[in-house]
Amino acid sequence: MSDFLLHKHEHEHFFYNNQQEASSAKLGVWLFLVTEILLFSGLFVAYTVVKMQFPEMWKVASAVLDWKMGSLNTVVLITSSWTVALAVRAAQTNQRGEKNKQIVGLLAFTVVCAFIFLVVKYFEYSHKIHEGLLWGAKYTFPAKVAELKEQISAAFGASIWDQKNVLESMASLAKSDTQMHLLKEWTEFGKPELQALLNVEKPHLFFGIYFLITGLHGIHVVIGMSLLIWILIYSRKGYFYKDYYTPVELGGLYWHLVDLIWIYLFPLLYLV
Amino acid sequence: MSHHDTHHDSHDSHDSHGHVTALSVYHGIFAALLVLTFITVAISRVDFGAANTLIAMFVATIKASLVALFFMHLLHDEKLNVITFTFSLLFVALFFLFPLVDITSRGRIDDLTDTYSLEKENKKIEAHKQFLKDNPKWDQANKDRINHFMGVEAGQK
Amino acid sequence: MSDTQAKDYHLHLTDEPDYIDAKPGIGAWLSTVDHKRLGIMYLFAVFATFGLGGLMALLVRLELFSPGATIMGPDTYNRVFTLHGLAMVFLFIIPGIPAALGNFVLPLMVGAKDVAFPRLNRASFHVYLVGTAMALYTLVSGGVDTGWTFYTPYSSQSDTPVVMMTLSAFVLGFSSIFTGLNFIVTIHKMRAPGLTWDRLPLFIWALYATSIIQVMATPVLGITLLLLAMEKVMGVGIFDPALGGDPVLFQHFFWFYSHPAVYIMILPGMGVMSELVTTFSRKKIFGYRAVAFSSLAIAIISFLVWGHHMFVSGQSAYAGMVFSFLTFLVAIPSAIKVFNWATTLYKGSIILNTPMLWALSFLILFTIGGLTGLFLGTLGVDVHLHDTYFVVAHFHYVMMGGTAMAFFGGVHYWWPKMFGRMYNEKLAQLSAILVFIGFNVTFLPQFVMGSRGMPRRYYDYTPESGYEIFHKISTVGSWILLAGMLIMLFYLLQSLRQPKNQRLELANPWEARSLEWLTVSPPIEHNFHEIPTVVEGPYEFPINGQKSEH
Amino acid sequence: MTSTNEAGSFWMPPQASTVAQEVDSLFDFIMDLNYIFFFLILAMVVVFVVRYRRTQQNQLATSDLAHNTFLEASWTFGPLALCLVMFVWGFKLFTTLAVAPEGAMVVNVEAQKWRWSFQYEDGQTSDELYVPAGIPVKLVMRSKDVLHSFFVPDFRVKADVIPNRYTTLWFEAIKPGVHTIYCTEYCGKDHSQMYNKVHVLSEDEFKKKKEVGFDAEIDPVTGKPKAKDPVVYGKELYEKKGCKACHSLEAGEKLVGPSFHGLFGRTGKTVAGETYTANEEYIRESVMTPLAKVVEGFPPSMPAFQGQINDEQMNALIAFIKTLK
Repeated sequence: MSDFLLHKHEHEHFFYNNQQEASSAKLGVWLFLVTEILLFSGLFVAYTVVKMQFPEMWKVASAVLDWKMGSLNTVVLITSSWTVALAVRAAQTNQRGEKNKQIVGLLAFTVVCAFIFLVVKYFEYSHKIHEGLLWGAKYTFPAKVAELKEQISAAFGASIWDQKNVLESMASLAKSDTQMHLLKEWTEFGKPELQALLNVEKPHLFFGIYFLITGLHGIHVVIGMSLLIWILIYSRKGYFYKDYYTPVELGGLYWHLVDLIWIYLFPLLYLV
Repeated sequence: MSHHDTHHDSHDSHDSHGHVTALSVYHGIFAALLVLTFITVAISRVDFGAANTLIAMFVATIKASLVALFFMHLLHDEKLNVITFTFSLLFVALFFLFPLVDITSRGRIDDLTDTYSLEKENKKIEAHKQFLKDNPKWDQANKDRINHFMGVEAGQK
Repeated sequence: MSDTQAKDYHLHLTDEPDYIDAKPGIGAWLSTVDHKRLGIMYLFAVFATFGLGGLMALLVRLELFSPGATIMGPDTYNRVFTLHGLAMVFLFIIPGIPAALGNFVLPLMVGAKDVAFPRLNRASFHVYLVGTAMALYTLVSGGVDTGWTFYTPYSSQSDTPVVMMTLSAFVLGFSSIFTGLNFIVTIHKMRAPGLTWDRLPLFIWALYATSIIQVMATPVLGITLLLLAMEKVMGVGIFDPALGGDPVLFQHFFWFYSHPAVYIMILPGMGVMSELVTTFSRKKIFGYRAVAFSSLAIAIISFLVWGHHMFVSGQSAYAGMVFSFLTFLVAIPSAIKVFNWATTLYKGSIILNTPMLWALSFLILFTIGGLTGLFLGTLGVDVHLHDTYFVVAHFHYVMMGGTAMAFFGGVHYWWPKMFGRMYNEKLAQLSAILVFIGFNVTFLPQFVMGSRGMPRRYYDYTPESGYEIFHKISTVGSWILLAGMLIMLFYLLQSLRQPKNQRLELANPWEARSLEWLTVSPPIEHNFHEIPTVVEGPYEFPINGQKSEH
Repeated sequence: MTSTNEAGSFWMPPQASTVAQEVDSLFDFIMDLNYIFFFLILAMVVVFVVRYRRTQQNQLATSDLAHNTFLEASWTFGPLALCLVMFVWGFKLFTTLAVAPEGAMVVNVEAQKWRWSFQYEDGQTSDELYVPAGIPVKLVMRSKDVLHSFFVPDFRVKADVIPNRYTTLWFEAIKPGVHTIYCTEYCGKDHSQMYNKVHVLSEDEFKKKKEVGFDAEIDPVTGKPKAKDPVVYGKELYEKKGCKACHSLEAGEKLVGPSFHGLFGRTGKTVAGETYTANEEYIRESVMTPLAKVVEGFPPSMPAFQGQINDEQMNALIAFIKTLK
């Protein structure tokens, strides 16, 4: 009789044994992962086609993304993938529930990583939204720049644009709050990589695809999180041990897939 | 495949199911993934032109395979799961292949026939350019629609 | 040996209630995880949607009876033919055989107590209901006018509830994926002892191939429809030329699913066909492996040919060439099957009852459908025939002449197994013959007017065009079809109102030899008292003369 | 349907272009294969069913034949070979259809809901297509809104017409006559009304027609262009030029744009806030450059007709609108 919490697992009546049940469940989940892969492949094809049709635009637009944030998120996801793998192993080797705590701990850490990932994404998104770097009709960046330029001309005098280094001269002149505000805005909007967007065709297509892919991936992160939390709750009650850890294993598989997709997304969007 | 007994599957799974990977392996893979991530970022700072994407994809694929083989246990898993996974990649490949064949070879029917010549290609392009010059209004309707859509007033570009 | 197997079910007869009586009450049915009950509910659902799609078809035919406005205006007409397509494709044919008949017989055929994931199976049905509800909602809220293909940019400009409809199809896709996933796992993991791959009934092989397509292709439909919805809601513009997008890319996305999807529709029909032909000629199938593997071959090749829907769409001539070539390859496995079925009849003991009549009409109509496909796979000729009534006739011969005939054949074949009741044979044969005649009268003329240039999806045609006579004949044919269908509806309902038959008599009315007949009819809740052990193939009928060894 | 002499075959419409012949011979080849294989299968079914039909109870099959390598091989590789023939033949034909001969006469085709308009090398436009017989004609096609597809059954040619891209097809009409043009890519409400005519004229007929203008009606007596009653002509344009797609003639009925009924002389506000009076000048401007004055409550979705409507036509339209009170 174990001194830890442990629930013995009974296989469903229509299976011969735990064995058959477990391996069926696993095949089922692998087939599900296959559907996920094909779901994303659609967006990757769209990515490739648009990139081929507007290579110049693509260079310029993708330069706007912040590769530091991308790398950070990559590291975060890889770490979470590692910890979840360890969690599965802990469940595999959980004899009498003595490893329940370890499983819970590792899963909790994974969930935290997932959360960090989302926070970073939130910051990236909010920048894009502020700068109007969005899809289709919502791509208001040019309008925003034009408006900002007018305000600056009004506040600093049109001559400001003739200066060699606009920002410096603005900084030297800036006094009133509005001027300070405009200075802050222009340091963001005036970035060369952003300004470059004004000279290329249809950059909204890039941001459309960026938001579609990362958005869909983000949704999967959220789903994975909730899945892991659910498993976490049950492992606290000691449901998973060496003879029955299917849910942990399958939850892990799903999470690894989320990681797998990001491994491709990161270089495709941020680096090349 | 055909002489293959039901319980074969479950036997097969038996070995796999029990299999426990050593901790050191997990840690090793984790380290490797971090290193590879660093490498991709580092390489991307250098410009290899067209090769950029290929290199990045190559590294990404190594990382992906590490995750799939070790973290997802495919290395010791039932053959069937491995097949299922690889199968999906095959179909993804098909999905890429055909649209790209189309996109990359559009409007080049002529070189399927002996009548193809570079001059003719250029002439055609010139003709279309000329045509557009002669008929500025030809594009107007569409431009207007886009401008309206993009929230830009008609006229100003 | 075979005889003991045939007798087994006598031993299993008990007073244990069958799956219908086991748990009474609507609630019990809606919340059931029993594959048999889910199959039955699917069966009634697809009958209903077939009725809906059929009604739309009748309206279309009636409108085209004579030139000018006959019963409706162009806007209504466009919505009606769109709904006809959507209902028939997504609500009837795709779930038709796999989800209704497959759900019921697959676990029985492999000697399992249920599918691998019964709850997922229930989810599949509930999701199907949700998707259907959404589709009906779009119907009452004015209907969609894009055609079932949702081609951009028309669909992204149309002000009809396209988003709701695409989401509905998206949801239905999930139901289809769940079923396919369930079947693959069940076939791999839950076969009865001794039921090796080369002893699997060919219906199972067909369902296996179908499931592969469902799992591999449906997600792409999902993403396509999502992108389309995004196109409308957010104006992303990947498919909208006005925003630099590429409408032809949408067609690639759409057909990557929708071409394999036509094999999701026909493969299970081919499976049913193999069961019927063998059972009712009391004979082993000719070339078991050829038929089994041709199903797999079709499943794979079906992913390589979608571009033949796009020969004149502005896709590159290279792509056209490749796709045309691969299209001809996919024709071969189907041809093999047809020849095998025909040869199976040779020296059989052929029983011409209702299921066999359906099977034979399948054989003839599918042959016509398949052969006329050759015109459309041939680049030079397709240019002329593309988007004409010739295409319409072709795919109706395959989809309705093929799948629907097999579906009805299967329904009549497994009806006693499902309900323990037999239908009125005379009426049944009458309806089968009427449908066969009506079908040909409806669709043969469409070949002619098509090759003469009548474009499809036309609300109207001019009297001078000379198409009127063909439209008239075709419309009359649709009425004959209707008559046949109504008769079927009548005698099937009538048979349900009879008291349940002595279960023993009907356990195996056709003396078929696959596992589903080794239990009582209707089966008990857990299918078998003890899982049978399989010792031979599914078509080992006793023969007159000595057995040849293989 | 057509005024050429050949009535066409049972299956096919008349052959009015040089390629029609070739297309039909391949069509007939495949049709013959169809007959052969269909009747082969039919014969097998009928013969076996009649011959081996069960006559008394519990009659058993007399063979469990399940293999015959020769048969299976022949019905695998036989059809395969035939398929390859069809593929190669079909592809050769396809290249012929796709590549216009050197020096073909180019006509620009523009499709929009729900009409075709044609522009010739001399810049002149017409509502129906006029081509000379015996000279290859290459159509460079372009759509203004959604997908359309240009189809002339008698010529056996078809190609989709796509926005923001050119697609082309070519044909060489054999002899003078009139043939129907269909739109075969579903494009909405009047998809089925989007048919048009291609007039094949002898070479000098074509030259003459070109001089007087393709759209001008010739007075049979004087042989000179007829002067048209502007109101009638205006109504004709209202239908031909596609105005009717968005502008109703019923009082107050709003399709996309305003109804023409009682339009003339109306006053109102534009989105820019300025007031307008619907006089001749205003109507002209709204047709030529619609986005200059967009009226409140209406989408700025009207295409610009600058360069597609000449003064005479403009006047006719205005005259027509004036009558709608």
